[in-house]
Amino acid sequence: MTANPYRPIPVRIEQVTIENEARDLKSFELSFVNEEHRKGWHFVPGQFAFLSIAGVGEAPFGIASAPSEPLLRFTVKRIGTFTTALHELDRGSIIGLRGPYGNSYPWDLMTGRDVVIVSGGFSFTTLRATLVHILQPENRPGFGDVTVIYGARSPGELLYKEELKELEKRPDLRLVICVDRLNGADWPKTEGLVPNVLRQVAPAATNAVALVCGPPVMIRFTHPVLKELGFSPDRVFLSLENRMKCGIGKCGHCNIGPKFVCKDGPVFSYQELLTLPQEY
Amino acid sequence: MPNDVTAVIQRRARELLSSGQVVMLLGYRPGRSSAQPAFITRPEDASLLVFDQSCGPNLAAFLPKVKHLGRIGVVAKGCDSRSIVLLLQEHQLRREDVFILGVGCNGVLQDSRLSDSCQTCQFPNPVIYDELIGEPAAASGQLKAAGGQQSADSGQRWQWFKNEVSRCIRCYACRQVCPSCYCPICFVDTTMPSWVGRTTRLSDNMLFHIIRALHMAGRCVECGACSRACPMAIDLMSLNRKVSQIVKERFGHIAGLRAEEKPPLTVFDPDDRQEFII
Amino acid sequence: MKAKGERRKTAGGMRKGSRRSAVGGQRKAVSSERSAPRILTRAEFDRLIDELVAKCAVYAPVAVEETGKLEFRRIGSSSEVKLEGLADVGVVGQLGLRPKELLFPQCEVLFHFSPSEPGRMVEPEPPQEQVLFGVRPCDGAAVAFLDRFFSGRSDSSAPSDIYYRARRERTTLVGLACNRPADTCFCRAVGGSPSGTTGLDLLLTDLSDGFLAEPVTEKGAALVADMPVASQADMEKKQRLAENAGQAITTTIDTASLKRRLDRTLVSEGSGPADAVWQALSLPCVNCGVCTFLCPTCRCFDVTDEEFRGRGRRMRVWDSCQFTLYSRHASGHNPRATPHSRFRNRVMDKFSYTVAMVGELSCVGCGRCISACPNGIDIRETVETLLKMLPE
Amino acid sequence: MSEMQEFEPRIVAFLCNWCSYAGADLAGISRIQYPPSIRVIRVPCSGRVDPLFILKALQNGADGVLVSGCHPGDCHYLTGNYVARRRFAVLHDLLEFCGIEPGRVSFSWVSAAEGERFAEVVREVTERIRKLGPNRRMNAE
Repeated sequence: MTANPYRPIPVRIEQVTIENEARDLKSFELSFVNEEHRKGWHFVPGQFAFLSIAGVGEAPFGIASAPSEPLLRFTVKRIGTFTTALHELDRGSIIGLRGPYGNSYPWDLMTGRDVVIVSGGFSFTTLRATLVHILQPENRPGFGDVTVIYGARSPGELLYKEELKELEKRPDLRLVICVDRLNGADWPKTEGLVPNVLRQVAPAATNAVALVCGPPVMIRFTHPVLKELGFSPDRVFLSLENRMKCGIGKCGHCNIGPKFVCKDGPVFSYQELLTLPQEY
Repeated sequence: MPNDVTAVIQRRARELLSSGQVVMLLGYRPGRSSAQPAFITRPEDASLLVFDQSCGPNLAAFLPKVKHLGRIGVVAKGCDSRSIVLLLQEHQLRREDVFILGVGCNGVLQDSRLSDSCQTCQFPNPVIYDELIGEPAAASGQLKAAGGQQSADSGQRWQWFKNEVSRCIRCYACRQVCPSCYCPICFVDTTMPSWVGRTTRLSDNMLFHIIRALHMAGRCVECGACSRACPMAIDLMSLNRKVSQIVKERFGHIAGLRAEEKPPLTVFDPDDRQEFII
Repeated sequence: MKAKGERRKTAGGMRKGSRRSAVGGQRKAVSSERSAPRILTRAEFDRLIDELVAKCAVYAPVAVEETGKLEFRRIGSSSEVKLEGLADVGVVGQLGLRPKELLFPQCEVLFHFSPSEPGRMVEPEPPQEQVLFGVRPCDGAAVAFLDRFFSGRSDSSAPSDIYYRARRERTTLVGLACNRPADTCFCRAVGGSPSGTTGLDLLLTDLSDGFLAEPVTEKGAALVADMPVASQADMEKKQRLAENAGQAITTTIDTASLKRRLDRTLVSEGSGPADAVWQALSLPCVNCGVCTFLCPTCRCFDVTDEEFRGRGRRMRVWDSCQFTLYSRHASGHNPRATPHSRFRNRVMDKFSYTVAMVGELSCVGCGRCISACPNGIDIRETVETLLKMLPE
Repeated sequence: MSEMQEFEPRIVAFLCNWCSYAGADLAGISRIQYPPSIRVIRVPCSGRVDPLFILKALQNGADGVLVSGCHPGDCHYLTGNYVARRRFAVLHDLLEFCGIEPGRVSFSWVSAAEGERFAEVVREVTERIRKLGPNRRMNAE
């Protein structure tokens, strides 16, 4: 009997962290209830998984933790039926997990190259996983310069604030955190929209790979800037998040032309997206 | 050989488009299987238009979607014109948005039989128009008691209702073709909360059909578009006729007759009958 | 006289090869010694059905009173089956139950659960054996498409759909060749045939004084193994019927050219002239779900949970790309917000996307979407216009 | 039969904030006895009650629904209950047409001063539904 791809495995919520001032973003750190599930779980930063609450439903989320971290982390915005129910759960609750699904960021291509991470809002999750993975002492030498531009609307809306403050001190990372409006806050230091900040920071495009994840409007204005900076379409990678129901290329919802975001994505090169309808 | 009405519609469409009085002429063109809505924007395409008994779709349903283009000329049968009145009553359309080419209607054929809704039609002629094309049609419709299903026994009515709605596959064709269903988000599509389950089990189907019928109260012109669109041949017309009858008997209102009237469920009379209240 | 699964027309980039199902190990192609066509009289046919009814679920076309149409219903005896003249009407299950629903039900339970026992999800009982009689060759071809779509892919990113497979492995499809195709039929234009055997286990042809039964798989051969072998005259009669039926379908579509033209529009969306073509074509479309729900190859589903008094189930329910809700994110952003982009998605799926995905067109030419469209949209006309308006 | 006698209906009651809810309150304060069958949902006005709420309650396991608001002319928002009355009238007649048992859904006007009347309405509605038995037609199961 083949395993049922629709069957979630049980995980326990070990830690819940409120991430923003609006209190609609929470991080859930999960552990596996069964040891064999933990052993069988392998993923690469950039992949996603479905969280599942029996009686409520399922929804896909990017994995925000790196493979080296002991707990699986998902950062979830309260926006629909499922996320509202999830936000009501406390430590100790058992929920379901399906995955990991999708491709990942292009690790082969990134190896030996500079990495530029551009992210806005709460889509920073899989890019956090990517960053943590790159910064692992055993992994860091494999990459060139690492530049991260991460923006949110206001200081209170930035994810993983304490962690970011620590990362800012690292010499082997250029981390620019920006907000649309500082409103008198003393942190972060930069005010401005992500595409504009990217233009000012101007990371070198030669031998670099850019990873972009953010709301549709940020993506639209980031492309031209990357192009200006000299990034060719095959060096720009986007993580997309179309509506999806199954994660395994059957339910149809997440198609962009003949591609499914769940199995052919969620990461697409800009070059590939140019050959697909603009349905993301 | 185009019939007279078709010839006049073609000529007027050409004139209205050439003179710029309308930007689009919404009419019918023959399809391989049945007449299709036609969206004519060039005078030379006016010759595609036809009018005959296969012209079923209620074109008023398209008006809110194309009115942004400019003034629309529209071919309207009796029921279609009542839908236009309804849209005017509900401020979905302004009178100057449309130029109405009214046509008397002898009923729409479905599978070469007179469509169910047309068998009880009381308004075969347009109630509002800028021009009447052809001769008015004779009202031949017999007023059918709302639903031949009105058995005295609640259990039998239940069996009938259950049997009808249990066939529903929730394709929402009835909703999509209905000029009165213009809500940007239908109650079945809300997710917070999700009022109606996505399944086709009986209780979800019942919820959908009862609320759909209720939303038609005082708003259904009995054009029968929903009934003809239904791939499962659900007797939607009986439900529609019933709500129309309730509204007529209780509030003295007939849908889509006068643009200045208010929709009956948005107003009240202090003396409305309330025998059903404890 | 070996009955072969015919090859479907290939479009650009399409993989050639047998359409033998990738799902279900039981459906082995029939061996040559068992492939001889047989003859069934009506009495023998009735006996076969009654034998099967005693063993498993049997579905066959039945005239339904409320709708006045033929649909598949579970039958309890051969006397309920309407076979006389059946080969002369259009596709069965135009309304009502269609073969697709017996393999991919509109609502299907994935798991039962109880919220008091989080983490415990129980799969439903496996489906029972079923035999479908009177399946049209177009619907057989559609099942073969679904087999491929729902089967696992080699890259393992898309595992096999075990729910579909479970039903498919327990299903026998007995086809009935169309002697008189309806005027909405166009199977030949998309690589099928009114007497095609793709996806079927056994094909019957109504010879008016009996049925010719051609085994396609071992499963099908087993049903008629004890029937007399057909004569040369029977075979010739069948051949004539098949040729006449084939000639009745005159629509042709250059599917390879169509796919090339469609693929060119992918990049110019939003601004290019193709967008205007799609907008014009989609004007009469009201984005209801009739065409997709009736389509034998449309297979999209939503997953939904329900809970009632301490018992719950996770179900999958058909969904349609024509609905706004289909692609709308929880945030409200909708990648296919416009009606014409949804209309386009459906046509592209049929003639381009699934060719890229699994190597096959997903239009089998059954014509249900034509006869059921409330606004008379005819996919043949749509395709004709696209071939005319889009550059090669 | 004994099952029928023991059947204790679950009734969802949509009570308007200004009259019927206060009426229920008064019934409680006055220690007037009435069956413990109702589950109250307070709404700002009977005009807030969408027929969808009523049907959803029945689908989700209620055996009956009671909607109660201010007497005509007494609406806190002047005309909310008049408009609601039209809506309920259509719902009432349509449910009857569809064969949903008469009495599953009831409507009443109860003012803030009518504690005894509120208890009486609940008694009457409960009795009706007890006679009808459990709601099976509109039930999700």
